[in-house]
Amino acid sequence: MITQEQKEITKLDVNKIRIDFPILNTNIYGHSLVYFDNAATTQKPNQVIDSISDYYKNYNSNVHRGVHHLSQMATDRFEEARRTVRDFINAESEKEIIFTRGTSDSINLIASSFGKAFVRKGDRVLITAMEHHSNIVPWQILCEDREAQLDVIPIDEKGELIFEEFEKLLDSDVRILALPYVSNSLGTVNPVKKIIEAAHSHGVPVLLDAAQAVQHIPVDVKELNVDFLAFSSHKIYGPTGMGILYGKEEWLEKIPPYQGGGEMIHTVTFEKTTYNELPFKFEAGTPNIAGAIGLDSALKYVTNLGIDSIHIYENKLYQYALEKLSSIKELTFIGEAKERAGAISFVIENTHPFDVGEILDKQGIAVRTGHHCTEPIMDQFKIPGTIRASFSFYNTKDEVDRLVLGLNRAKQMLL
Amino acid sequence: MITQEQKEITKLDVNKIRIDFPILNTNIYGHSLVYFDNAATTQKPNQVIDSISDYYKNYNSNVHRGVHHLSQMATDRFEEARRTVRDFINAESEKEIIFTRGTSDSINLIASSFGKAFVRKGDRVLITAMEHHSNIVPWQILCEDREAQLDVIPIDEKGELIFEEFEKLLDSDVRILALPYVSNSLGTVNPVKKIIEAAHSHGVPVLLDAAQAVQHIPVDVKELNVDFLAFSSHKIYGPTGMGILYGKEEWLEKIPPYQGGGEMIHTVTFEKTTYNELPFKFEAGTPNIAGAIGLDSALKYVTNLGIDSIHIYENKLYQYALEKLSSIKELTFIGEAKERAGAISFVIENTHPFDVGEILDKQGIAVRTGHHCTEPIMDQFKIPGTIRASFSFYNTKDEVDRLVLGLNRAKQMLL
Amino acid sequence: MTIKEKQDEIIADFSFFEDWMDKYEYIIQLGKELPLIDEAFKTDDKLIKGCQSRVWMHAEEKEGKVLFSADSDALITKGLVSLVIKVLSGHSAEDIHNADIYFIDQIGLKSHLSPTRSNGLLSMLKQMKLYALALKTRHQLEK
Amino acid sequence: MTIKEKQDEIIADFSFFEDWMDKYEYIIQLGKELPLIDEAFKTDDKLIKGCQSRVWMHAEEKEGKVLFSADSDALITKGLVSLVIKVLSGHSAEDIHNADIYFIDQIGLKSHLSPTRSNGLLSMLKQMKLYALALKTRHQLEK
Ligand SMILES: Cc1ncc(COP(=O)(O)O)c(C=O)c1O
Ligand SMILES: Cc1ncc(COP(=O)(O)O)c(C=O)c1O
Repeated sequence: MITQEQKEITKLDVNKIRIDFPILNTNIYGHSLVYFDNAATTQKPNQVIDSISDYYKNYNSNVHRGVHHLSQMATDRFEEARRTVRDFINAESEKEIIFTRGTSDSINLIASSFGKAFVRKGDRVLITAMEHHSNIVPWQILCEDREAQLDVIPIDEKGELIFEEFEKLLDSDVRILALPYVSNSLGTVNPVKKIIEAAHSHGVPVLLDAAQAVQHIPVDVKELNVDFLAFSSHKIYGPTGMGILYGKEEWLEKIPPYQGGGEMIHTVTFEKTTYNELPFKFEAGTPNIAGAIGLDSALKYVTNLGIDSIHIYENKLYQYALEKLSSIKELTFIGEAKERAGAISFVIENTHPFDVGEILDKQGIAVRTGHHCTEPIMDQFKIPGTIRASFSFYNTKDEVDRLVLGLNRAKQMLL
Repeated sequence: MITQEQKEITKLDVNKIRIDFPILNTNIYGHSLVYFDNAATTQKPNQVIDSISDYYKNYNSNVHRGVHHLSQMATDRFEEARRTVRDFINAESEKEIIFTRGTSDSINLIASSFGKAFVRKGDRVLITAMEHHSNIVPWQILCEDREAQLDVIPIDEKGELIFEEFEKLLDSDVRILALPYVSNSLGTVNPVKKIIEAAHSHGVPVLLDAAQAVQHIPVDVKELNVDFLAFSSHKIYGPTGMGILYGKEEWLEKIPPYQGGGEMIHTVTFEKTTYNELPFKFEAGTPNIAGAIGLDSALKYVTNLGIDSIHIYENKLYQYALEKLSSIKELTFIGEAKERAGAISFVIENTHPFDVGEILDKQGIAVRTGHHCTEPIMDQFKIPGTIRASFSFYNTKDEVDRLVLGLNRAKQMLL
Repeated sequence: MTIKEKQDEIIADFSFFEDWMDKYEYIIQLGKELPLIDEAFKTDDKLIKGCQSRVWMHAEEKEGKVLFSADSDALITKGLVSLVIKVLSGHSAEDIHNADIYFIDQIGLKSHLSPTRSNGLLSMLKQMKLYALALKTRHQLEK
Repeated sequence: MTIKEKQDEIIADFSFFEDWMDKYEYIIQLGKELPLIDEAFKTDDKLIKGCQSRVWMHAEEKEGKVLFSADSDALITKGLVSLVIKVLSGHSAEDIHNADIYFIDQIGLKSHLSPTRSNGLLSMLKQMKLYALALKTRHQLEK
């Protein structure tokens, strides 16, 4: 139920917003760009682009330990970014915010360091059948190294987790559960609060892959009571090469460092090295300073629009797209979970997704086709891939209409 | 011996070059900035800054596997960057160029993956007494995991490797030798060609930490016959969050992947995952696309000036600085190797480096003070740290004179 | 027609089309017309790697000429395969191996295909030339 | 003088200086004047973490007043320590614990110290307040 107040805040002025994103004016083969590949990466507002240039033009310097003014400025802004992230996900402390290269890097960090500390021969690690490869392969590598077992919570034909099966898999041999908040290929929003509670009741910590969540729905790590959470800057309007790992302080204290190098040490001798305190213990080497500063601007941009407003606006657009796409009778949705966000996947009878994607491209419409790094889902649905349209707050109903027109044209040509 | 031709190419027009670097116009406490902290990170020319903005404004998109035009453009430019790196260090093939987050990330990758494949209980790993922490800690972690032994090649009081000691340490238990091309705190340029030959004659592969080399001297991996080489974009005029790992194809084929995720796989099922070919096998997750594009511009900028010309110009400036600094009688150089580049470290009798650095800063002069992430060197020289001035081709003799003036002022205040 | 003449013909054909949609219509039409490969040949060892879509290709030699046939699960890919087969099929192994293939660049296909697709096209070409090379070498050995 | 008054005095002192070099001259002067800590107290457990330079601090209580003494291997650090000691030393544990320390910000020191230095200063302050808190708690328990 949407209250009056919520109705007010849904009034995002999309035309005004679009001015902030220079790339949206691009022409592709003579058509104005319709960018529906937001789940792969989002576009960047001028605010983000300018903050990066500003950094390089005015106060570029290596951070921490510097004695000079530029280093001070860079350090201040870099650490401000950490506090911005802390506030954005409502973490308890900035010690819980680790800067990484991206979601994949964050997950690898946990798989490796948590694995080293807690996963032993015969233990089990739980993931779901709707993972992105980035939340499969690190655990496979861990389980192979440790002779542990990787178990998979199945999904039903709608693309929802089968909760009863999950509960059956939960027992005292499970060391950690890793799952996506929102699926990147099906759009499924998992009932993570309930899942985390169930896992915790068996003493199992949970890592949330929030790569497709933070840009669409409000995420509050305290309310979720989640143990680890990972996301990528480039999917939430920030720069590439930058990611976040949130971890509860008590967990981060318990697990060993991941990489070795500058920054993450306290003292080094050849005999014995002691590690720095959180969050630096997990940040080896010169960090992506411009990346942090750009992410800071991106999160401020999103906060300024209001993540609630974004959620409401995008949800409306999502429903509109579902309705319009349904008018194409050869179209089958892949993923029909009750709660969905971000991406819509579908196939068109007797056509190959790749062909459809290419013809859409020639009409200026950017979608993604293929397995979306979720091959096991494609295997389950017995398809080579899907066409995926994924949305942002800068997309419009007109653009959805152009997608539907484009699909009809593709159908005409291919069938 | 400098030939006539070399004399010609030394004529870098530093005034023209400085226009490319907007930050060099900054005022610090009313003084124009003298930036002598180049070993920590270099400043960026407009060419680099603009290429990043241009990417985000005109063709930002996730790379590889995309069916649409923007993705094509981004992929082309991203892979062009890889070829630029290949040519810059004269690698055989772009398969040998792995994009990482920085030197530390590159070294960690090798310590972990090479370690997994080749380092067993009782084996030995060789490093030197002049390592940056980033080339110590990853090997310590590896050796602890594998119950291997870390051996250290000592240096003499001039800051040069003791070759005879190195030869004594070389035997068939050594699995790998890791060492810096140029020391970041002493400026020592190691005779790496000779060292690599000696190591190879015992069948020991070599990793070169070239973080302080590639921006100062021509580096040719084929001529060096080096097995692995690591460097950071941000130290060679490129963006932060970006690094390079070069590895001989035969070695990279032999070692397992490091991180798991998107990009680095060929096919994924829950039972069995097969890995992508080189270089993608080592690149998990969305890469730092803007980082690669910025690095591409940076290397083109450096190539355009000519790395030989840079080397000659910087060397002149280095010698000038040595001479001028020698005029301060309370000053002692730390590191007096015959061959040096990049950084000059020193201490001033009865003053703390930290105090000197702070007073220089107030005069607009940025140097670094402390242990420069090389604590073992400080322990060997029994000092708490040094003052380090490190140079770039955009620095001038006038700036060196300002440093000397600034040091004299600091001396006055502190003594 | 020589390989060169065939390429020039395709280039001429494509120059008639004003926009990319028309070019694609044409490519798709070619795809629909491509004689299907014998189902017996649609095996994994005939599969060409490097495509989002799958391509099977079979080659055989008859009376000194190499004949290619192919199929794909995607129609545009099939059309592209068809173009390449048009150009190369029916020539001697020697000619195929030495052929300079320029029509893809000239009709602007390369820069307008998705990277995956153009990689696929390139690996297909490579495969065909490799096959020709293998035949050529065998002929030389037999001499 | 109260802690507040002492801070205001320092702020007034600093307002005379036109540029940062003069401020530093003054801080260094203070450093040179700081009464040295008893060598016996320069032990690892008196060492304060978080500095590029090292700071040893000793505290004791006399007649209801907390007295701090300190030393550092760096002169500017010593000067800064001296400022903080000037402000806090000689007050009751209660007052020290409750004190609002604003002079560092007001004289612009915080934004002009290198991050390492200002972190060092902050951890020093924290240490002093912690010591005061410990004393205060002991007093309350003794009551
Ligand atoms: C010799 C050397 N190695 C490694 C590094 C680490 O580089 P990064 O911090 O970019 O990972 C540095 C940089 O300080 C260095 O000077
Ligand atoms: C659900 C999910 N997890 C993880 C990732 C990996 O993110 P990155 O490529 O930024 O590391 C993605 C991005 O494609 C994703 O959608």
